[in-house]
Amino acid sequence: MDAKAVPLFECSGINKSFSGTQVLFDVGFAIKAGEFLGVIGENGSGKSTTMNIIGGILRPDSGEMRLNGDAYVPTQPNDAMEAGIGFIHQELNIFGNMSVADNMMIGRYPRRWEKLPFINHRAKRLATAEALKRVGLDVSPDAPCWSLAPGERQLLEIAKVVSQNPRMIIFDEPTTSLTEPECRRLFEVIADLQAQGIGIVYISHVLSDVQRLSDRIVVLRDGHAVKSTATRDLTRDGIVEAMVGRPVSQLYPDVPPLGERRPVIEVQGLTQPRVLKDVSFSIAAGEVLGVAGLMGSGRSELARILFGLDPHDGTGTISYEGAPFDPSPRDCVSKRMAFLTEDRRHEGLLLTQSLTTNLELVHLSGAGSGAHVPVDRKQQVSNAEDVAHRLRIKARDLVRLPAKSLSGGNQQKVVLGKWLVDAPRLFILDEPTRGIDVGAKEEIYRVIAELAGQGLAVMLISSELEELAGLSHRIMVMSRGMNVGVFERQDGGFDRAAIMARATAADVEAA
Amino acid sequence: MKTLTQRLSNPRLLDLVPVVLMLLVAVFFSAATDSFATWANVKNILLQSSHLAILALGASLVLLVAGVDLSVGATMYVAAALIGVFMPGAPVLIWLLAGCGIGLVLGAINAFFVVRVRVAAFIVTLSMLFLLRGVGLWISDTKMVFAAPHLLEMSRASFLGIPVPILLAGLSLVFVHLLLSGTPFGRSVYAIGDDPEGARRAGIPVERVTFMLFVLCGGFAGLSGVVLMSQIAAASSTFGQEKEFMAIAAAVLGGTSLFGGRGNAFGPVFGAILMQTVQNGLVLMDTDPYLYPLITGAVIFIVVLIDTLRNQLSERLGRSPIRVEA
Amino acid sequence: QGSRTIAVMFDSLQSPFWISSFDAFKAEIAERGWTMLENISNLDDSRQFQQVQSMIERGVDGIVIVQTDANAVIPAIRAANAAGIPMVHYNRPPAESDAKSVAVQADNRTIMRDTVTALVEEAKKQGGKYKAALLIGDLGDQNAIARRDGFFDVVDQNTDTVEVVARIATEWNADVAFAGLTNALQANPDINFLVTSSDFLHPQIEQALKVAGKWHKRGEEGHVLFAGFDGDEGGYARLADGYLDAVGVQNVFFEVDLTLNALQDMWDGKEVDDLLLDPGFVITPYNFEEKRDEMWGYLVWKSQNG
Amino acid sequence: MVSDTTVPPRKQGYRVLIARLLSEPAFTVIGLLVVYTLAVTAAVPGFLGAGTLSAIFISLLPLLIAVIGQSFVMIVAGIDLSVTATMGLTSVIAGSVMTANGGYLADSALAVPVGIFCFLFFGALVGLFNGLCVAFIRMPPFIVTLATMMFVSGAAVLYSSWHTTSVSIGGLPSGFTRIGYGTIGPIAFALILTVLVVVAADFGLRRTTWGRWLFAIGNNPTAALISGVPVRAVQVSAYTLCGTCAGLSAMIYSARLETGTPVLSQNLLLDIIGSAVIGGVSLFGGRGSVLAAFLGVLLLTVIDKGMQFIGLTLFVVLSVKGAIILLAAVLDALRLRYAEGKS
Ligand SMILES: Nc1ncnc2c1ncn2[C@@H]1O[C@H](COP(=O)(O)OP(=O)(O)OP(=O)(O)O)[C@@H](O)[C@H]1O
Ligand SMILES: Nc1ncnc2c1ncn2[C@@H]1O[C@H](COP(=O)(O)OP(=O)(O)OP(=O)(O)O)[C@@H](O)[C@H]1O
Ligand SMILES: [Mg+2]
Ligand SMILES: [Mg+2]
Repeated sequence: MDAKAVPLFECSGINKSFSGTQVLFDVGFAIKAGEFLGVIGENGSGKSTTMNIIGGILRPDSGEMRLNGDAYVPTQPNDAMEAGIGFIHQELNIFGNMSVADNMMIGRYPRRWEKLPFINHRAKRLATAEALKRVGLDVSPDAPCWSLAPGERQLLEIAKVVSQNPRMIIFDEPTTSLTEPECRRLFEVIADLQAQGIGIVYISHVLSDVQRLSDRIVVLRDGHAVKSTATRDLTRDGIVEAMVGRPVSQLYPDVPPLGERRPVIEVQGLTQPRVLKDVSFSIAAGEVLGVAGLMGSGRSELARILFGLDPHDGTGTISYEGAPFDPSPRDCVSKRMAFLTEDRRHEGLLLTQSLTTNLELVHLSGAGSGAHVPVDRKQQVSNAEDVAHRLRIKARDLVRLPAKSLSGGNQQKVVLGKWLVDAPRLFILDEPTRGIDVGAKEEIYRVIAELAGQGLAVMLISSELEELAGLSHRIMVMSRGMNVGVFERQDGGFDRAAIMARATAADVEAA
Repeated sequence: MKTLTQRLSNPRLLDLVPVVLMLLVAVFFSAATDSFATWANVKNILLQSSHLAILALGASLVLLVAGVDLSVGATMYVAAALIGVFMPGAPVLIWLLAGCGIGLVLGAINAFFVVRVRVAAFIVTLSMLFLLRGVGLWISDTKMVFAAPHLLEMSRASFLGIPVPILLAGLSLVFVHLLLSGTPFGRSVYAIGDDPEGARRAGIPVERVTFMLFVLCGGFAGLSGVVLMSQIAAASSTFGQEKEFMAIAAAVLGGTSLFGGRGNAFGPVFGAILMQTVQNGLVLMDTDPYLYPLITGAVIFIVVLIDTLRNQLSERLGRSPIRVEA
Repeated sequence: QGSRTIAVMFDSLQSPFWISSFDAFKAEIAERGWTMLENISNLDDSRQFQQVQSMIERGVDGIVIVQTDANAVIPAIRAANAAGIPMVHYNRPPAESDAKSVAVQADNRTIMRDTVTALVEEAKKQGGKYKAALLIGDLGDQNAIARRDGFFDVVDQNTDTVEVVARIATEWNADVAFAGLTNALQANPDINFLVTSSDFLHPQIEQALKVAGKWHKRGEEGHVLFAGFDGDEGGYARLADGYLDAVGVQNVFFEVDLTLNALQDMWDGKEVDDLLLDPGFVITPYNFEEKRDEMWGYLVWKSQNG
Repeated sequence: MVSDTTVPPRKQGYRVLIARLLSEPAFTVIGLLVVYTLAVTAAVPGFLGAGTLSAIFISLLPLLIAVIGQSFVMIVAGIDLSVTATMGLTSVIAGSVMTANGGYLADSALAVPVGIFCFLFFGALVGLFNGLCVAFIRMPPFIVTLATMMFVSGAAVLYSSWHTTSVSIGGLPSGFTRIGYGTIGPIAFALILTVLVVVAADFGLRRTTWGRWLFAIGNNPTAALISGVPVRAVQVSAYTLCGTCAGLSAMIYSARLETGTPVLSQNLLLDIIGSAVIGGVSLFGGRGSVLAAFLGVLLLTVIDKGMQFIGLTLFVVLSVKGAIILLAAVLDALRLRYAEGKS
């Protein structure tokens, strides 16, 4: 047989159940050396589960896998790595308490002496620096990882896998915490890898990326591989329909026109040493203010200060609904401010609690609530059902299932949902659609637009310019902790090139 | 060039705070009594803290993966009682090895339940605390078990000019330090402590490493039991009681986190010495014995208070700033 | 007489004194053909009270108790009174109350006073000024408190001979005692007058004195005047070897006999005094020969050493 | 017995029932209780009598109160090692107020009310201190309360040494000691008190917003903070309540012993934490209930009582106790695994 005909990797008939519920049904696909295979599907359709099986983290109930034609049965993550399959996980594997070099080399330290288990720290640092250079990440090998920004962590993780010279690499939503320039850098790296004959499995909810880069696309729906086709034979609408099971013609809803400007929040000259400098803006009722900027431009910090999560001991004033306001999370909640955090696992969810418990929390802490107030269980369950229905949260049981059993996208909907039980007046959304499928994205966009239409003020932080442009009335650009410009919607759109230029310009100047 | 304030706000500088504290305590006692700041007394403090230092080193290994071992005190007792009853005449080296060995076995029992059966470490070691104390009483028939004369001589002897108990504590320190900072095993301990799930995904044999840590903790407890017995000549029915809390306190005083992932080999030794220094100073000053627990409690409180504030500060300073000023 | 069941309730078996007492009870009760149920409260007042209740529910015929606390034992006595079960306190009397029970006691304070007096007299005989250290027991234990007070009763009267430079809290804990004494010897290398509140600390004291180079027999240069309390086998051995100068002895066998006789008398309906005293005695090298047969530690020592 | 083949639906129902039982955390503890009780009864037939059972029940009340207090703290992912020290401190302070032997309020009508107030107040005070340190300074609870334990227990011994030449303070007024075993009508006073605590705690935990907040904080303090939960205040409340419960528990113990003593239940710490954990209160926060506390306390008390009944030697008592706690934990781990595999 011709060696070329044997695929680099191939799996077929993979079934997997979690405590009685089947989530994968006869999943199979193949990938050739140097091929870029896009894997897409709704949240919870089984993408990560499939990849976890390939990566040796989960065992399939049945099914077989072949690597270069040989049977491949990984029983632990190391087996996958040794067989040449690299895996960049959806949830990052960065240990914040260790240095960059330790994170990079853990599990395969260079030894000082052949026979003795002692680490050669010098070789470790050198190898790390080498690997970092390959992905263009400019941090010291000795830097502690807790000081890295999310994007830097993601790049570190990629550098780690790439440096192990695998034959195939699985990327599970690698761009969720990367900004444009970093994404471009990543794609260059991937192209480079492809050219070396490495197979790429790439999971993403950013369909445009997948469409642009992939050779072939596998679509998963409810645990079935419903499509596996060459990319050039697919249209965007076709992909979306295969994924969601219905056509999604218009991703972004119409932006409702703004009536009379009644500011909900006004920020004047907000300055916080080392974080923010002289930031002023206001958001009116019914307005969506997009906030654009590069990683580390201070957008999240701004949001956290507005919500009282980070200290504000600098200068500047915040006024909310006409009155000066010194924010603390509790005040914010009782004044109907809402905040969707960037980091849902660590700051958003009660992972081991039920969805109802998660969804009722804000309501129980909001205005008119106190420690002594009895909880009306029935009311809470019906509220939760309401929200779950509105956001189309896919869950078998709202009362008993813990939040951690949901897929990433559905988890995000739960975090969003808890703020919707009581109608908020100002909603700060920090990367609300990170890691969320198109179907769900469309739903979240619809909800945002709907709420804005009802007079909610929205501050939307996003690294997807597309998204900002589709939803915002105005876009504020931030750079190095400053507001470097506000763009108005004109003729139904924004000048994206100008926004990008403004966001990067200050950095270039500084450099 | 860095400005002065930048240099001063270097978080690494803050790591010296515990040392400064120790110095303050030392300066206070030196001023208060003549006999504190003597070479003999320093040796004395080190001698008295050696068993606790060894114990705390073991305890901190387990703390590093967010575990806990409450059975170390009872392990000390069982090790001391077993050897004292069944092989009192054995040579010193055998005493030490047997102490370690018994500890390792008991540690392995803990490890089995924690890792294989997956029962919370707190509850496994809590029940082992009762169980082992019972076993120790059974072995010794509740009587005092005496250390053989040659063991006592060992505790008074020196090797290369270093008293043997201090030497043993020092060797333990070197061993743990090399293990934690110099070996892949040690580095994986930190990864597990930070995020066990992530460590598993990263291909670290989480179970095996955790198992080994509990075993090692037991081994250090056994060694500590022999060292203490060699110093105080006998093991009564309360031998090692409440040492588990002392060991954890020493580890935490030295900056080991109870939530895993943070700490090093020097911390627990430092903590043990600090605690012993306070006790020593109080006796030297002939303080009213009623005040001992009050002062010890207060000192632990203050050290932890300062350590907590220091951590918060260093976290704030260490967070890489957004470069507002270009 | 029919077989009797007796509950023997100790609060701990921390020192040889208690272990020997416990063993003596076991032996003596078996001798008399009775049955013994044992309960040890581990120094926990509430648990001891529950244990007494359990024993009452079990329907024992008599209770021997070493209470942790003189006041806290009173409800237990009342409960025993209510159930008509006689109760005898071994070695420690309860606090005063309307509850009826019998106590067997060695007068700790007096015995300690006599012991320290003997030591002070020895000091005066040898002349010079003395620097004293006292190893105090657990500050939560009434016997320890009584012995401490007995010590100070004497030294406070003899300040011209003895100056107390160290009070070492031992918490009845061997390693605390060892460290404390070592530290005290560090601070005051000239300590030459030492009293321990219990003989069970002798191994630690010997070790600490050896480390400090002060372990010398009577009559040798640098001998530390040294008194113990309890009269256990360790105390006997060191007295015999010439390291100790005085030991306050409580008489275990005598007290055990007193206790069980009291129970028997109460069953027989005889009147028994509320307080049965073990006068105790002080043994010194001067009365060693005549007194040692009364010292329980000697008997234990003899049985252990052939 | 009906054979399986004739009535398959019954068998189905039976299976479901077993699965249900196994998914219930109380299952292991209750199972062990039954087995242990039968075993002791086989050795000492009198054990299963109504007298013993009611004695067990009455004797576990103060422990239960202390464990409920500890549960609050454990639910917010904390731990309070200072409870027993607090119990000793409140006991001597209240004792020094009430005692007829030279108490501050000896023979005054105010003695008992003020004494009771002292139990609650100083209990709450120590709890408050712990809570403030944990919530506001963010010190690790384990070590803060360890330091508090040392300090407070030392202070208790010192304080009582000022008031008595012996160790403890006796001569407490009968109006107070009645709390221990007195009755109101046919019902023990301590029982009424405990039931009140149990009902209030259960209502608080399961039915009020405060209860939800506790669990939320135990699960994820940051998420709770962002959701508007007054995290610090709730943490402080948990510790303060724990201290108050310790005071209350000390009150019953002291009344029963008719004594104010600094070492009151000093060896009970591991029993308190152990009961909570055995019952199913998680050490890592976010899980716990009054029922769990009760079951844990019941198991430990019955174990103790059984061994007292048989009159076993100390080392057997300790070993058996350790072994049973371990067994309970192991069975529970196996049960969980089995239940997870089945559902
Ligand atoms: N450990 C687990 N236990 C139980 N159910 C699980 C587990 N892991 C995943 N699932 C379920 O399996 C299904 C597939 O999840 P998976 O994480 O593979 O989805 P996904 O396609 O990666 O979604 P997303 O795009 O949100 O990451 C979901 O319904 C999820 O709830
Ligand atoms: N280039 C950088 N230099 C220094 N620190 C940075 C840098 N980028 C990010 N950080 C740190 O990482 C964290 C993330 O920054 P922040 O979240 O405010 O940025 P952002 O504009 O919201 O971008 P994003 O949310 O996309 O990461 C901050 O704590 C910041 O201190
Ligand atoms: Mg996924
Ligand atoms: Mg951000």
